[in-house]
Amino acid sequence: MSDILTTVEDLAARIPDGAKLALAPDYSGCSMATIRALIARGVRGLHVVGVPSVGFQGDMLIGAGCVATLETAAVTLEEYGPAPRFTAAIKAGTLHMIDGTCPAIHSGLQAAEKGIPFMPVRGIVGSDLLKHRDDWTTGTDPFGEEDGPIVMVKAIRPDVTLIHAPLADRHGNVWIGVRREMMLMAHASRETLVTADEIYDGDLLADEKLASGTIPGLYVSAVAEARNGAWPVGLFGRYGGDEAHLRDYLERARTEEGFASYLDEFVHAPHAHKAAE
Amino acid sequence: MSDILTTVEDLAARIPDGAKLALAPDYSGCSMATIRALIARGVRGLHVVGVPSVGFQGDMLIGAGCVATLETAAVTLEEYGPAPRFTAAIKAGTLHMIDGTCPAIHSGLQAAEKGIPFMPVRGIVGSDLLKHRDDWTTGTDPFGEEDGPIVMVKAIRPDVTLIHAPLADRHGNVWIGVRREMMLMAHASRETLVTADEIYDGDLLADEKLASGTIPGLYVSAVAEARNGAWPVGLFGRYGGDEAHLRDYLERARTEEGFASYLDEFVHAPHAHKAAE
Amino acid sequence: MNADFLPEELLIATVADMLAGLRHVAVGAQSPIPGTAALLARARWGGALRVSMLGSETNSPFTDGGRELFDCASQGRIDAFFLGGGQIDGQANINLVGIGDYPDTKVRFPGSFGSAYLYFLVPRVILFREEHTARVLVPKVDFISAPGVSEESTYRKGGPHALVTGRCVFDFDDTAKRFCLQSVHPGHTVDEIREHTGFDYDTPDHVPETPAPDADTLALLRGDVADAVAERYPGFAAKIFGAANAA
Amino acid sequence: MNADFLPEELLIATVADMLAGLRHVAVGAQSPIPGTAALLARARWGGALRVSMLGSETNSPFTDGGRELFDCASQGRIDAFFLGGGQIDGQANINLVGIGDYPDTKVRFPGSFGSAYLYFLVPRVILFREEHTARVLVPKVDFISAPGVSEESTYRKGGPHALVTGRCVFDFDDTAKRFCLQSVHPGHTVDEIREHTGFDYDTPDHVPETPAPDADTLALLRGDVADAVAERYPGFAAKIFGAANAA
Repeated sequence: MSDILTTVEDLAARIPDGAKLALAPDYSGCSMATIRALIARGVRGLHVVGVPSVGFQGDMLIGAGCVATLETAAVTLEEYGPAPRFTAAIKAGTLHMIDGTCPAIHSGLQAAEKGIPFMPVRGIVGSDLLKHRDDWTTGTDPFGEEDGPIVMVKAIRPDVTLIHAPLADRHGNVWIGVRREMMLMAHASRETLVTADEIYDGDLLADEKLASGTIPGLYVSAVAEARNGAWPVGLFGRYGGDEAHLRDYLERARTEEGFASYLDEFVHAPHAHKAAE
Repeated sequence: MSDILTTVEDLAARIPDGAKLALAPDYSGCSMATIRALIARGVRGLHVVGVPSVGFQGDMLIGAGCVATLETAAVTLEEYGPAPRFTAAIKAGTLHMIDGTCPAIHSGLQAAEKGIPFMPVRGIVGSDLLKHRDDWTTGTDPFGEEDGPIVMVKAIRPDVTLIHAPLADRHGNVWIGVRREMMLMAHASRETLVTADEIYDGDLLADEKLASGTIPGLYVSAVAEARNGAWPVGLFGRYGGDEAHLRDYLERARTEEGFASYLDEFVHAPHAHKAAE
Repeated sequence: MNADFLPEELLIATVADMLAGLRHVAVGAQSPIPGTAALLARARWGGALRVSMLGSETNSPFTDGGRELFDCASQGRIDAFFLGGGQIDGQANINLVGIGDYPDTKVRFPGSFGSAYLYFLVPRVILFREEHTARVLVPKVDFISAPGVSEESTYRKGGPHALVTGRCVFDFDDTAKRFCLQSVHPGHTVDEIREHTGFDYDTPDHVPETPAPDADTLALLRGDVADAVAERYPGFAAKIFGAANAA
Repeated sequence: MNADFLPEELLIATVADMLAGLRHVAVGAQSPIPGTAALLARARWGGALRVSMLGSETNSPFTDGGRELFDCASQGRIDAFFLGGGQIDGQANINLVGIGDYPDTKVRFPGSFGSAYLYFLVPRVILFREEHTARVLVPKVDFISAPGVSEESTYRKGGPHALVTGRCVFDFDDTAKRFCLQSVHPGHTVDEIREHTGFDYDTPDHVPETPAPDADTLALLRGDVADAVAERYPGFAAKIFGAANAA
């Protein structure tokens, strides 16, 4: 099964225009290497699902005009402040927003994981979020133990999950440790594409300690080695974000021209997206 | 938090008569040491939930008259054949059976884990199981994408989960590796009681490899060291079942007298339940 | 009975044939013949078939606990699974609960396990029961753990593909919603099948003999596959392949 | 302003007081003052309080991915949580989405995160927003990310406990469904609060000053707690405790 190993460019080629693409937050596993390759190949019309929020990946894809719809509980760059290209796109009215809340996104993915059409979720009743979602509704407890309404969310089944992980092996197994939102994403999605800092020489499922934090290859379509592939974002337990680079990004991304210069330098220039290696 | 460490007898004392008690199958983590202590203390009226099936733990508790209700997808001793005291209790009509199916038990526990009153489950429609469950019903997809009925199961919230694990630490963290049905049980239950082959000298959550297979102490009420505590059943990744002992059990448990002699020898005799150490 | 192979080897090879071209087959606990068949199929197709054996520490790919098999099936990622039954009837209903008027069963079986779910979600469910008697193959099961067929409106992505017994292979006809005798194992007869089957089924004019495993298949089975089986079912592997290899 | 402590230290000590007697408090990402308050509360009560800081690798007890915090809250295992808001109104509704007519917001905030859920499930939700202006504390939020109060029939186990700002502490009165001014921070006045608050609230005849942290609290805060905070919020820890310890 060693044909599961491929290149970052191939991963980007496997994400079609218009795909429903699940992405993890900056504190989880972000395949920034593939995000750059996706922008380089000019992907269009993505429906990005932030699980449950999205950070630099989302801001860059939005800025590069790759995103038609954004479904998320938040766009957050954490301590770096507001996301500039997201904010600009909202102001320009070029982005279709599907505003959600974290547990509803997890539950929608869990519904897809279980192959059921919907799942009940606590809370939300009385939130204006509910008014704008035709994929959320309210019902009642069929066992009659509660009188009040309960929100039910439709299953969220992404076409593709794209993540970065510390380790993956030649069987397609991917070690994600306690960052199990990526496990849920892989289960819920039709395909999962992965970059990994390191190709593990062996079978991650054969090591009892590693196995418990591993997404089985069963769910994984392709893996590419990308050393430091989350750069300039950090990777849990491995490395922090590149603060100087991210501040430079934020400064440039305040304007469309500045953002274009960032893309020219770090995405479109030959081999630019490998700059971190 | 070192007061989380206690004795097997104390664990047994913490399981009140009439408790809804979640137990794992023989291939997962069975605290046989505590089962013996429970029988020794004469617990009565338990509602045992097999997650999703139950083996020797169930047969022994039933034989000793501890169980009023058994909710499970199966009673299985795997290669050892039919469960003798379970079969006898069914014939005698002394056991209230709630027959289920594995995924419905998992989904009922996941509903409790999420604090929601019910969860939809695929399949089951047309099974006679459905006729006998007032905690299962059928409904329809609220989003109207499917015409047919879908089964909805009520949340299963055990009072106590009782498990055995290879490792636990003084913070109450419990390493269960890939046997995550025990994680679900702990999340869904009000209390979780644990025996462990070994007390880990440190913090299981502080080791990134171990953390991903660890139930956080947040969910765990008490831990007792019980070396070989799954005996005579096996423990995943550690040791197999004691085949000679289990065959002896099966032979004796064919009759009530034989079963009583087994209990006399391995449960009621002074320090009998520590025989394996 | 052909002396060149054991009856179990015929069953293994027969079931393995039913797994041709699939991507992923899962095998439940305590299923040595289906499990061996899956490993044989994998060996035959150069590892392209993924085999998930429940309870096996080296062939289980699952890391999300007991629920994962079921979730995985519902995601459409499992192509074939095996079910048995204390009773099986002519509409492919299976009974894993007991004989008699539930809950007052005269004979109690272990329980339904995941049958009431997997039967709906795995496209190719192979019913496997070595004992072929009128006691097992009944006109109507006393308790439907899992129904063989469903109404049109029911969400159902899978169901019975075939029924393999110690005497024959039945095909399940989705349209007629009944079994059809497909082949009779060497040493058995069409009349004998009729005599020992409690349910009604179709019999074509010509019923072939179940094909014997060829030499390559037997070599594969008794070599690499036997070694792999020994990890999960040491007793079974010793009994079958010890005998076969000694023969 | 009392020169013996920083305004942030007052806020930290004030919030820590609200966590007395609890078993488990969770703190969201980017919440340095609430996070420090939780660590102070834990230090003060000898570790009996469990503190779960999201995004912290040493204080997060979660091993089941992003959903676990929410599941855990719904299980009743989290006693207190903190929420903020781009806008907060007099019924304790919070807006984390934007200003203007959604979806055409003039000012866009990051989004609702888990507020629409946790506000219903955590018994003691402390609203925290340092900026105390009529721009933030409005008569009616433009978008309700999460409502402060619900109808009787709604399943709701939690809700607003208090609102802590840079100028004062408001208590939330569950019966009246409105805020009541509880204390005014040293250096601020009741009239000033009125001037900078866009919503209507109750004011008792006597409004005390928010109690200053005592010497033991400050010592604990600037010692062990500062070290623990530095792991999660190095910049914040350096700014506050560097300054406080140098003072």
